[in-house]
Amino acid sequence: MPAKSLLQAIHEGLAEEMRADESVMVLGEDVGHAGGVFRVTQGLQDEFGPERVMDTPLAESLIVGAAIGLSVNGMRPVAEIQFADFIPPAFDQIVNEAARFYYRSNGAWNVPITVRVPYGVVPGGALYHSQSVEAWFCNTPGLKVVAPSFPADAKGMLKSAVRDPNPVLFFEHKKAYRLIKEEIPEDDYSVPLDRAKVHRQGGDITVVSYGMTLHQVLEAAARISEEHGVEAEVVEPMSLYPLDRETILEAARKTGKFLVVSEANLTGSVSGEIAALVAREAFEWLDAPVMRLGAPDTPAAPFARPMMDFFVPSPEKIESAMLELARY
Amino acid sequence: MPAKSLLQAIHEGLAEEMRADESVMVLGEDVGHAGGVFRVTQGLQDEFGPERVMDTPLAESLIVGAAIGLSVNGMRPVAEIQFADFIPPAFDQIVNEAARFYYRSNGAWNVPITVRVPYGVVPGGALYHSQSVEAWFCNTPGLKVVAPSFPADAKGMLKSAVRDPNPVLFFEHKKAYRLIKEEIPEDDYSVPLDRAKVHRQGGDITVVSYGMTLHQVLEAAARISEEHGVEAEVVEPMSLYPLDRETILEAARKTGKFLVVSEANLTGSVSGEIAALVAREAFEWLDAPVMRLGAPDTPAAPFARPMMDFFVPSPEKIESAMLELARY
Amino acid sequence: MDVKEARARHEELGLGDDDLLRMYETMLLARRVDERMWILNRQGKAAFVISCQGHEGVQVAAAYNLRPGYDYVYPYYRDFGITTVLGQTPRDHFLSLLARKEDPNSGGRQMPGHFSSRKLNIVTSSAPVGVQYPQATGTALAFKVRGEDGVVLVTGGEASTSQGDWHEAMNFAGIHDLPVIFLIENNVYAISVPENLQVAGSIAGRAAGYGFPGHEVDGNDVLAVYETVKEAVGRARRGEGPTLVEARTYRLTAHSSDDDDRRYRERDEVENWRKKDPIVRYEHYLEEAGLLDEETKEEIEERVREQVAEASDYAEQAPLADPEEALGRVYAEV
Amino acid sequence: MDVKEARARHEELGLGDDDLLRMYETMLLARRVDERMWILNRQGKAAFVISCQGHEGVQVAAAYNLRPGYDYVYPYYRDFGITTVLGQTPRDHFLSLLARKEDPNSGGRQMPGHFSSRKLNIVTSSAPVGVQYPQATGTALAFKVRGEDGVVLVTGGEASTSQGDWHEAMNFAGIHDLPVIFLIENNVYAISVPENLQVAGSIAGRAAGYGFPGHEVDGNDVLAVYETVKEAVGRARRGEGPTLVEARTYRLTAHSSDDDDRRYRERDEVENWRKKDPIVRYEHYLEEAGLLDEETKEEIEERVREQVAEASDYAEQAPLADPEEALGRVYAEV
Ligand SMILES: Cc1ncc(C[n+]2csc(CCOP(=O)(O)OP(=O)(O)O)c2C)c(N)n1
Ligand SMILES: Cc1ncc(C[n+]2csc(CCOP(=O)(O)OP(=O)(O)O)c2C)c(N)n1
Ligand SMILES: [Mg+2]
Ligand SMILES: [Mg+2]
Repeated sequence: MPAKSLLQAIHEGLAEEMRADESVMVLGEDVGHAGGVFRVTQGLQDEFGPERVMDTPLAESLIVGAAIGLSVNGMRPVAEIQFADFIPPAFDQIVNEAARFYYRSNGAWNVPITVRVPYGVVPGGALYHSQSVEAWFCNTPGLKVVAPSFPADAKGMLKSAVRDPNPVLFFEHKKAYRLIKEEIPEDDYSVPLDRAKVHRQGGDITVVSYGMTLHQVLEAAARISEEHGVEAEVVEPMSLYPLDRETILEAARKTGKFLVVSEANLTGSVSGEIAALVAREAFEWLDAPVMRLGAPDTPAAPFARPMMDFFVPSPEKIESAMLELARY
Repeated sequence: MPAKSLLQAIHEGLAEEMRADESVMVLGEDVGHAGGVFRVTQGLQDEFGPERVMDTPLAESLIVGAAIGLSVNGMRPVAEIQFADFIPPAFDQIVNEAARFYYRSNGAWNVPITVRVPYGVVPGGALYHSQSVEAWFCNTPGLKVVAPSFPADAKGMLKSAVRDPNPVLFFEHKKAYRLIKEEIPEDDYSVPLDRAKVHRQGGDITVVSYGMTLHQVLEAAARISEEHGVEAEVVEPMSLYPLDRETILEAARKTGKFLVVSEANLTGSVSGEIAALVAREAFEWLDAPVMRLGAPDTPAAPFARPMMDFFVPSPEKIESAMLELARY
Repeated sequence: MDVKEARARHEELGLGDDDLLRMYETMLLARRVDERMWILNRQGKAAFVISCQGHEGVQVAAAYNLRPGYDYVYPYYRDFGITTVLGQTPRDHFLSLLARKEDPNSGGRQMPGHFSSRKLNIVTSSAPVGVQYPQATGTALAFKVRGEDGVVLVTGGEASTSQGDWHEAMNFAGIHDLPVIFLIENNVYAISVPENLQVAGSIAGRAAGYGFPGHEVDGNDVLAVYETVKEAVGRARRGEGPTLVEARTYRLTAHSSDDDDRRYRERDEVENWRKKDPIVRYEHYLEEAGLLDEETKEEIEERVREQVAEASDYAEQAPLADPEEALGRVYAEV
Repeated sequence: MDVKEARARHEELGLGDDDLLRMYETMLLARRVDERMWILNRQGKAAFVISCQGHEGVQVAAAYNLRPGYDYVYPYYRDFGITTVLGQTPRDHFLSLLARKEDPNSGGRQMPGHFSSRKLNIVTSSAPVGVQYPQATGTALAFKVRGEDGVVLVTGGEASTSQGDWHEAMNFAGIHDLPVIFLIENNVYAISVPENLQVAGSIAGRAAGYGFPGHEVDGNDVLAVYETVKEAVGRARRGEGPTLVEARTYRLTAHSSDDDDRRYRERDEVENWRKKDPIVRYEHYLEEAGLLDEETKEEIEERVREQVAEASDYAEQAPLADPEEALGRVYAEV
């Protein structure tokens, strides 16, 4: 099995679903001939033609709205939002429309669409090519919000998302695209959308994280194991909405010490919901306050590198938060 | 001092600010001659003319966008979104634009706008005239989000919002509009935007709530005091973003038992952030898990009355959650 | 006009006598259902009414061009006439009005006027104004991608054209020659806001900017609407692209049962438009064409009355939606 | 064309010789700043470049009609020409490019091309395409409400017209006859997406649907742009309402330093457009009008070169933004 990047994994997942099912389509800005600004859809238009891989006008509400309309007429569209920062124009179509078709029609109309959303801080991205916007969508019943962080999971979950009868927001960390690689099974597999994953077993502290910070948490976990003998249980939520509460709670109860790390602005982030869940349901097991680490409550990663580095939760900050928790 | 309703209080606050400052304007759908669908702006167009009280086209992004543009050119616009449920088209202008002007221009351009947002469940409102959407905006640094629940506070905070140099989202519970009345000071007063309020002192449990549920919490607090001898400390956040952390934490530490009640879909609501804060910063004082009560994670209040009643946190559910916490 | 002259008009359009009478009966049915809704509202039985009154001509004439269950329709909240042509019954409407468990639109979850029928390809609609337009283009694109000759009818009030979604959809439809008909029911008001504060220039006139035809038509002239939409549907079915139709009409009631239109409309204005009532005007045509006399009229009226009474009674007796149903059907099962 | 004939054109427009040369020098300055930005990028000193190359004619000619610091401008990320006319210096641009603390646009927070100057009434701009249009109408409305004769210039690429915000703003401007000029710099591509997949019909042609004038103009013809925008600004100042100007031009570079335009553009096409370079074309005009000879040209070029070199050096030496500044200025103080 050759090692593949997150980007390649998602590309393959898409291509395979399109080969397997004629109704699967891709639409978005620059996704066609150019293959997307990140090249996730590269080659797909050549293989499937300009109708199944369609460059849309620059209009996010249209992209998601049209995807909804395609899906009610037999298609399985995968829409791309070029950068998470540009999803707000589509907000209405996502939260008021896609998420509510099934409920409001008493189960008559469902909306099997996938919306791919590259997010997260990259150097040079600045205020509008960096945001972690997932919390906006995690108070909306009817929607599924997933954010896999490893290539194999991402491929498997993308396939599940395409096949799922509900609208799925699929968050992809841009910095992980080419940085994170792993071996990917060759066969046609899928990964469920509703299962959190325990990446590392440990008895001292539990850390929940996703996106680039998950990778840093895993590195820090290895370091503090070696250097300080602290063993961290590391859990990736995989789905941010709904949450796999049981897996998260089990890990929290196991160690009694709990930390959530994400790259989003801390206040009002998904970390708050996870922390509240643990504070409620694992209270009797807790030996320390439920802790959180995130970006400060300032708009987003600035352009200037020193400011950007100051803004994101750094490996150092992550490690010291983990040690602080262990020592509590 | 005559008793005034929440609606009257907000109306008066608006009218007084317009009289005091020529740059204050009102814009929105049906706010002019018709005085708004709830009649909050009734009479204002007669007094201030059609340019300062302007009926806009049906276009929420335009309403907020134009308000931003007015504000950078010397005006102090108060925009009305007819129902909270229809704020999504304006999402981009609020979170990506208004909230970021100041930061992104390194302090050169600020956006002194107020956006009034009637929200919450009312009988007959159904899925699209009922939502509690505040959580969408509580992960956005640069924005102020307030939700006063009593007439006098609402009037005073509206004035502060109009005078504030930052964008303020001002949530008004529609069901409270005519239902909630109290005496209002006659003089020109204002209420700060960043102070939570302790409505009731008590040593047994702390309950944080806002909107219609706050009124129900206060009634329940009186009942359980009388019937069960349980004394609740009741805190209204007033500002949902940023939070007045100190006041909330003080109350949490005082009783060691903490409950947040709101009408929003529970998962991902502002209650999660408040609970996470308390779980983190009042851990050593806690005698019970941090509890939350909200609406179930289904889209919004349905039209059929039995379903609606089942959906909203009822006075009975609120009372029993408070007793459960007291008895923990 | 003599009978022959009168008949020439609909015969040219390919409409038979029975078509004409069916359209008439459907218009009347929509009107009577609507009137009954207001009675139920005044009796305290219906929490909310939103009306089609005044729009019946546009709606019935437009929908009469469709193939129900094959073409897709994205109606808006006034389209009782459209959904009735497609096959929704008065019973359906009253079940929805009274939020009964059997409500075919939403099982009591949504306000009346938020139509839905999987069988009839009436796509579930909602309250946020304008969202239907991008969706309709997507549905039309699916037809095009698969090479099918289905068309999509999407409707809205004149204020819905103020939303960005309308424009994004017009542009997309124009770029790809999508088989979609944008039907704007321009009734001069958006709740209280008059057209001159809502629409710059002309709605119909905007289509040219997107490279496809736009027509303004008298929405109270049933045959004129039929003709315009027929042409548009034909164009779409032949793969020639979208059409915008702006039908000018008037809302004869308040915006909804929550509204008091005396705040913003002169009674004179309303009375003037009442004289142009599309149903009355159509009756004149039918009379002139020799298709309607007092007797037939009474017969039809009687049939409609009975249907409405039966449907209303049925709905009143029907069980309410169950409380726990509030929790059901949030996610479709995998 | 003899000299006299040539001169007639700009004299009719009320432009003096010094105006013409000032415009020329500003165009050249914008171009040379831009070229230098790419060099700094290739040297690894600038993380990101976005270009005005090809657009200088439109930008400088349009902005030359404004009163800096009185009128308001909502530029988009390519508008180095516009902001330079208004008074931003090469130093400002390089400080922003290199994310220096002194960056006047954002203090190093935003990407280059996200202009802002309170003094020059350049309203802070951002990346989400299209958001500037509703804002611009609000700013124009403020002028109207106060009875002032200020105007607002708002710009964007052709793809920005695909966003709903553009339409909502056009409609609002049309309803209230707002003093706003919508200037669309149509360079045929939105990153890789060509105009035919972006724009149905014609952008300029859409203004009529909103009841105000729309002009298509050759964006590489400096005087044509100047003339069209002059008329638009005059209209706006006199309270006669908005104008839409679609200036057709071409992007001579890749979309940005992150883009490789060979993926989607034929080299031939680019080379063809290079021949229509607005600066070269304008030079010809100036030569014909007897305003530019080799010597003057060399003089101007030299002055520009020096300015660019000085500014670039200055910015390179200037201190970076401080890390902790990431936390500052989130809220304005009460
Ligand atoms: C996005 C949005 N904003 C506001 C409303 C509230 N609202 C409901 S109908 C309406 C007026 C619509 O007018 P028009 O489109 O002309 O249709 P009409 O009711 O006249 O048929 C308004 C403002 C809404 N439903 N959705
Ligand atoms: C809302 C939004 N969606 C997507 C993008 C990404 N993006 C930046 S520029 C651009 C193309 C813009 O094309 P055009 O408006 O023609 O301007 P040009 O760059 O050609 O001058 C895109 C898709 C964005 N910035 N904002
Ligand atoms: Mg209307
Ligand atoms: Mg372009």
